[in-house]
Amino acid sequence: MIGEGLTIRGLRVSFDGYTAVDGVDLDVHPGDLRFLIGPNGAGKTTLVDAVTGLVKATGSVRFGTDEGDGTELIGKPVHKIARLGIGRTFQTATVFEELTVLQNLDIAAGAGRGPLTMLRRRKGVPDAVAKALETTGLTELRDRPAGVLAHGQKQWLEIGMLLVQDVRLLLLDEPVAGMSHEEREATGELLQRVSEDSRRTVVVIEHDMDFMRAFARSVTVLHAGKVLSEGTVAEVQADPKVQEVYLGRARDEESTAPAAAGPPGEKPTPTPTASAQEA
Amino acid sequence: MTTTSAPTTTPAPETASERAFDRFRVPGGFALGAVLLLAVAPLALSDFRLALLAKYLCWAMVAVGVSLAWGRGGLLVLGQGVFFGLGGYAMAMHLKLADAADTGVPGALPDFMQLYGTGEALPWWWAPFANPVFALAATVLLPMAVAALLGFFVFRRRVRSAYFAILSQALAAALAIWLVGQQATTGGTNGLTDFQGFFGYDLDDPANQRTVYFIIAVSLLLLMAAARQLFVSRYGELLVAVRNSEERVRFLGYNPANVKLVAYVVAAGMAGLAGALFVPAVGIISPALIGVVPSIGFVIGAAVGGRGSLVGAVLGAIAVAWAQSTLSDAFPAAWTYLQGLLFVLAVGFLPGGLASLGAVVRRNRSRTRTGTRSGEAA
Amino acid sequence: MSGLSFSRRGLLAAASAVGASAALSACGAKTGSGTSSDAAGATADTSGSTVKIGLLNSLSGTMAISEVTVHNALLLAVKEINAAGGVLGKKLKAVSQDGASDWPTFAEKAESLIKEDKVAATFGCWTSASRKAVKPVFEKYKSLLFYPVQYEGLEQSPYIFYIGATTNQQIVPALDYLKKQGLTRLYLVGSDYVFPRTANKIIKAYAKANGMTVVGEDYAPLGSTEFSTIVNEVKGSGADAVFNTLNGDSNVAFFKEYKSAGLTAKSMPVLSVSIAEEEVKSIGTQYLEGQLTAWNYYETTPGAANEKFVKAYQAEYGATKPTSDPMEAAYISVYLWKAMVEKAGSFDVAKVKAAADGITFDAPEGKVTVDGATQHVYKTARIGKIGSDGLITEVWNSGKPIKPDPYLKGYDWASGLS
Amino acid sequence: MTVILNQSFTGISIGAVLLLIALGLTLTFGQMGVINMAHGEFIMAGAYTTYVLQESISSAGVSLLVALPVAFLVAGAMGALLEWLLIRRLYTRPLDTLLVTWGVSLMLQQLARDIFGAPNVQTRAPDILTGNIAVADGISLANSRLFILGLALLSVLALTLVLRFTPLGRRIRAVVQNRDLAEVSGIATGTVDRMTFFIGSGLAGVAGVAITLVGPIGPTTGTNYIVDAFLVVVVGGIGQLKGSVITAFVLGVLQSVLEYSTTVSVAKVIVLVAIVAFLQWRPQGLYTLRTRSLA
Repeated sequence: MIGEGLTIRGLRVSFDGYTAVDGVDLDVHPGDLRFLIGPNGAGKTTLVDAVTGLVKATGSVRFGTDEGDGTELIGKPVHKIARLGIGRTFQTATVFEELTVLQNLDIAAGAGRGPLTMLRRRKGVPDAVAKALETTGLTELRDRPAGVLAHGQKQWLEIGMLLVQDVRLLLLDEPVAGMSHEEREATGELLQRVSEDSRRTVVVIEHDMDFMRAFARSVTVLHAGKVLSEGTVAEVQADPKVQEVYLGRARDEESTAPAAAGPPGEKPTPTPTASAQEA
Repeated sequence: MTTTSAPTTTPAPETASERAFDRFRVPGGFALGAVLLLAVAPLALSDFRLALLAKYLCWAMVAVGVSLAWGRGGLLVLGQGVFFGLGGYAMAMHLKLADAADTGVPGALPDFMQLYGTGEALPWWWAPFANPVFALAATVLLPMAVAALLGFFVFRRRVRSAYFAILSQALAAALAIWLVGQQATTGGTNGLTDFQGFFGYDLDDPANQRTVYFIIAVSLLLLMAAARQLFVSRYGELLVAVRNSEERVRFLGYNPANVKLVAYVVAAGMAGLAGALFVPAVGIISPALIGVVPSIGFVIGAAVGGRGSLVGAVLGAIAVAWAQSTLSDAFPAAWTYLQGLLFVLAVGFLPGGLASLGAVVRRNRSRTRTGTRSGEAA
Repeated sequence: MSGLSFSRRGLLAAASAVGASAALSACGAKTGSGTSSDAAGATADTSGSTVKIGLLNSLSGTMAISEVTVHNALLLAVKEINAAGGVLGKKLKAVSQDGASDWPTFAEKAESLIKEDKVAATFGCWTSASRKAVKPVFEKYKSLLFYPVQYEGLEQSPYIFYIGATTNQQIVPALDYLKKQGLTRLYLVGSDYVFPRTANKIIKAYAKANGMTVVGEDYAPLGSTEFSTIVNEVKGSGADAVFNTLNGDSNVAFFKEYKSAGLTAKSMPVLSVSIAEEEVKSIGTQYLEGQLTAWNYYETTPGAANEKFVKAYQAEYGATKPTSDPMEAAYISVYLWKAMVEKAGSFDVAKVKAAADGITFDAPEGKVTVDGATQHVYKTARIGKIGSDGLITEVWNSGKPIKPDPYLKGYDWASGLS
Repeated sequence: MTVILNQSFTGISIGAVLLLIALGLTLTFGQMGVINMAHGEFIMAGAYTTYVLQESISSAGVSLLVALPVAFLVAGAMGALLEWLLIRRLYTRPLDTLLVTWGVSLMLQQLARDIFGAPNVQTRAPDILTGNIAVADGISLANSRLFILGLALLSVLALTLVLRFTPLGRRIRAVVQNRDLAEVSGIATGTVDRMTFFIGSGLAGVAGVAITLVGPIGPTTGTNYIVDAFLVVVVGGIGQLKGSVITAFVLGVLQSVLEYSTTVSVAKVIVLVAIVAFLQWRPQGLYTLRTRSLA
């Protein structure tokens, strides 16, 4: 079904001879909430980087909407890819710290504005921005500089920025890393709400297996730059290849993972990035 | 890449009461400035002092552009001398040609060309500057075109900000060297000097000198108004966003190169206009105003006064220029130390400049409060 | 919104201001109408028991190296004149302004001296560029400038007295000397600015008329310190001598490179016109011994007047301090002005100018006479050789003071120059 | 043919000076990303060190040799002090560092003026370094330039060895590649920064000693070279010694050939334009450390 959702064929990314993504095929359809999991170094973030034009890649990445056939993304500059309705977040929330929440969202909403609009002062709150404020629950904080927001709120703001962009493909890189339990719940619900719109395709990179099991509609497991397994949460958990990868890893890390014998979802996730971000 | 410049001003929190204050404060301050520049100064100052002020206001005009490009956009524009010089030379070439035409000799060359030139016809690239409209337009458009060209290449390839600063300096050095080398057509180190008239008015007449002052003062006010509009516009917000995180802006579908380019080109145009008005006010334009050192000098005022604050940058530029001309006679050595110290203290320890002193104090007082509040929210 | 109302008000203010300026400019004089000249003249304040004179030198910046020495010489002259009773019974008060090696600053400070301090005359400037920058100011206010440095000629402002040599008192005699020595193939090396370019134009015209050849010509940007290519070219050119118009720091790098290339004063002498005693000290005699210079004065110039000058200067500023041509010219410029004022019996600029012609002074460089028509000075040209002790000793002089000829009108070969 | 050879040799000798003055910057700018405008004043300090030593040691050759290590220590200490006082507070603000160190550079120049006087001072070169060696007919190499070339290559070698094989060098590289990780691994990054700065500035001091053989020694000695030195590192690529080495010689030869065929001024302008064009093609310079830390 080329032309609907994200279609990746034979994607390959290498850095100085090291192949980070090694021939990945992937299809994600609108309305899906796809989780991309895999051990560190599996190529998850690089895959997203390649889709959004941040790193050079070979192969084919197409993204189609209901309005038209998929356009080839490989070779396009970052901002042009973004204008096709593809948005992403980063492991570390990057919002414009010196601007207010409202200003952040307004900028996200305005990529297509003409020069005259740009040179004028913003009047009131655009509808899309008001709606995103509501969806993300940030209405109260809209005049706060984004730099003083709590970690979870920044992630929500980032997602809000993707919403006002009217993004059709959301690529979220570890959105709940470093969040408290309540924040995770709230984020998960937010993601479900967002992906209920059948025009949207959501891809989430995640380490947190509890979070994945609670909210994923489908899962792809990457390992060493290749797709290892794909299916529903239950299917993937039952896949012996997946178990082996995670068991193999767990054996090396016995000290940190005493419950290694269980299925991957029960494995405690040692994520250094997450702990670093809590500061 | 994350931001490379220090956090300077956080945009004013837009609570209702502060907005009302803002509504009063900005036009009020502007009106006060206009009264000071257009009424008080001409009445209170001697012709000589007024002429000096005119010169300082030219620096201030450059500082307005620096405040936009550096203060808002985080682009350290270390080559403003280039644009100041281009504007100045465009104006000076016209005045020289007008003076030559005034001699009544048909086809007369500007005086310095008769001395140092080949004695032949006017170089082709001088000819259009005889037209006042062309020359006036060129004072602003020429610097903008050069900035657009350079900016296009530099920003497009995501050259690191540090490289940009060094390249700007190198460009300033190159232009100065080139101008000095072309003595027959640019006057070399001497620059262009000894102007008789300014669009038909005798520059020796004090009344006309005063008019030049008024033109400069009004231009400065207009530039400040224009810059202020850019600051508060959506573009201004976007510019801060680019400074905060260029990569993030790109993922929102903007091309940050273009965002930066606009600020850079506008700042160049402002420097060009300043250079053009400097010529009738001071009576000279020379390569000495273009090289690396003057180009850094254009930044110091904005740094001291506060790069993120328009008024701070303008007052800083005027204050530094004033200090230089008053202190350097009495204490030439001490002034050099002071100048160095100003850079170290203003940029190193008070990146918001003097304009941020109040805000720094306020922030320190309210830090505990903000801390608790964001804690609650989390 | 406030942004809009703000802009509207800004425009209003601007519009009214433009109206105001238009009204003002209506009163201003048009070019060539001649009405302005009466208004612009400045009057010196000579009413009190002291008279102010302005000293305009770069005390900071790149030119300070040279200009501070001139400043010192000027102060010495003022001190001596005051000790001897002043001028017309009034003591002189020197007001120093720093030109900061920046031409627009020179113009600003000149105006400040004339308008704010109301000085009777101003002494100073070094580079041609600074002189060109202040020239309109002195002409506008009809105030006098005494300029102490050798320069490229082709100038004759009614309000400037040129106390240093013009080209026919330095460059032309130097060429005469080289010709006489049989050094007819010249290589020209200079800094890239007015003086060297004009000097080289003259040299080329002279060479053409006198059977000499210019085998090469190179300019280095001011302050340039990389001379390997130029020296390489000089070496391969087969020239008899180098005519050097480099300025400042560049000389150091040039001569170090010159020696490294194996070129010597014997194999290919260099005749320099911008290297005086002070510069010799900073380049090093190791590199300069035996090379030639062209000036009107050396520290070693014989005569009682010079002995007195050198002694007084070293007593004031230190026994190791050398004296040089520009310093001497600055020193005598104050004395020449004093003589003019005394002859005129007034500080009035017009009267001083009228009294200038024929004023003589027994200067350290020998007798000098003011030429009223050109406002230059008759000076004796002297070619010197740099010794191992850092002093320059005269090897040739023009025998008598040469009449100044800034436009080289008395030289047939120079007819096409200006 | 002679001309081409001659200009190539001249170019190499220009390149040797460029390399030596840029070498310290490959550490402080290249490795640490600090734009230190006062680097030129460390060169000046090295030159004045030579002058001061010559006042007390009469033999020009001995004093020059003694000056090399002493200038390294003097300039290095100045650099370490500057790092400790100012630069370490500004690591997250590279552009501000540029302006702050420019201010420092102004003050150091004035300090030199106050101590040594505004005029240039002179040093004597040992006789052996004022001569030249004839390579072929009409082609000769100045001994001073050969000395500088040797000194530059020796310094490159020493720096490479230090970075590769000493514990300090390993720490420096560790901090450059991943500051956080280095810190977590127990490396005192503050001390390493100071040491890096010490070595980088010290190399500027050594360059200052060499400069006395070819150029003037005065308060503005450093500023004459600083922009050129930065351009070498920019074109060579951040963090790569070999990039700077190649660039210095290429720029030297380019400059020399252009000077020969045009004028010095035009040559300078063309070289600068060429650099801008080159950075279009390779914005990261000739060689670059590839990392994926883009976001």
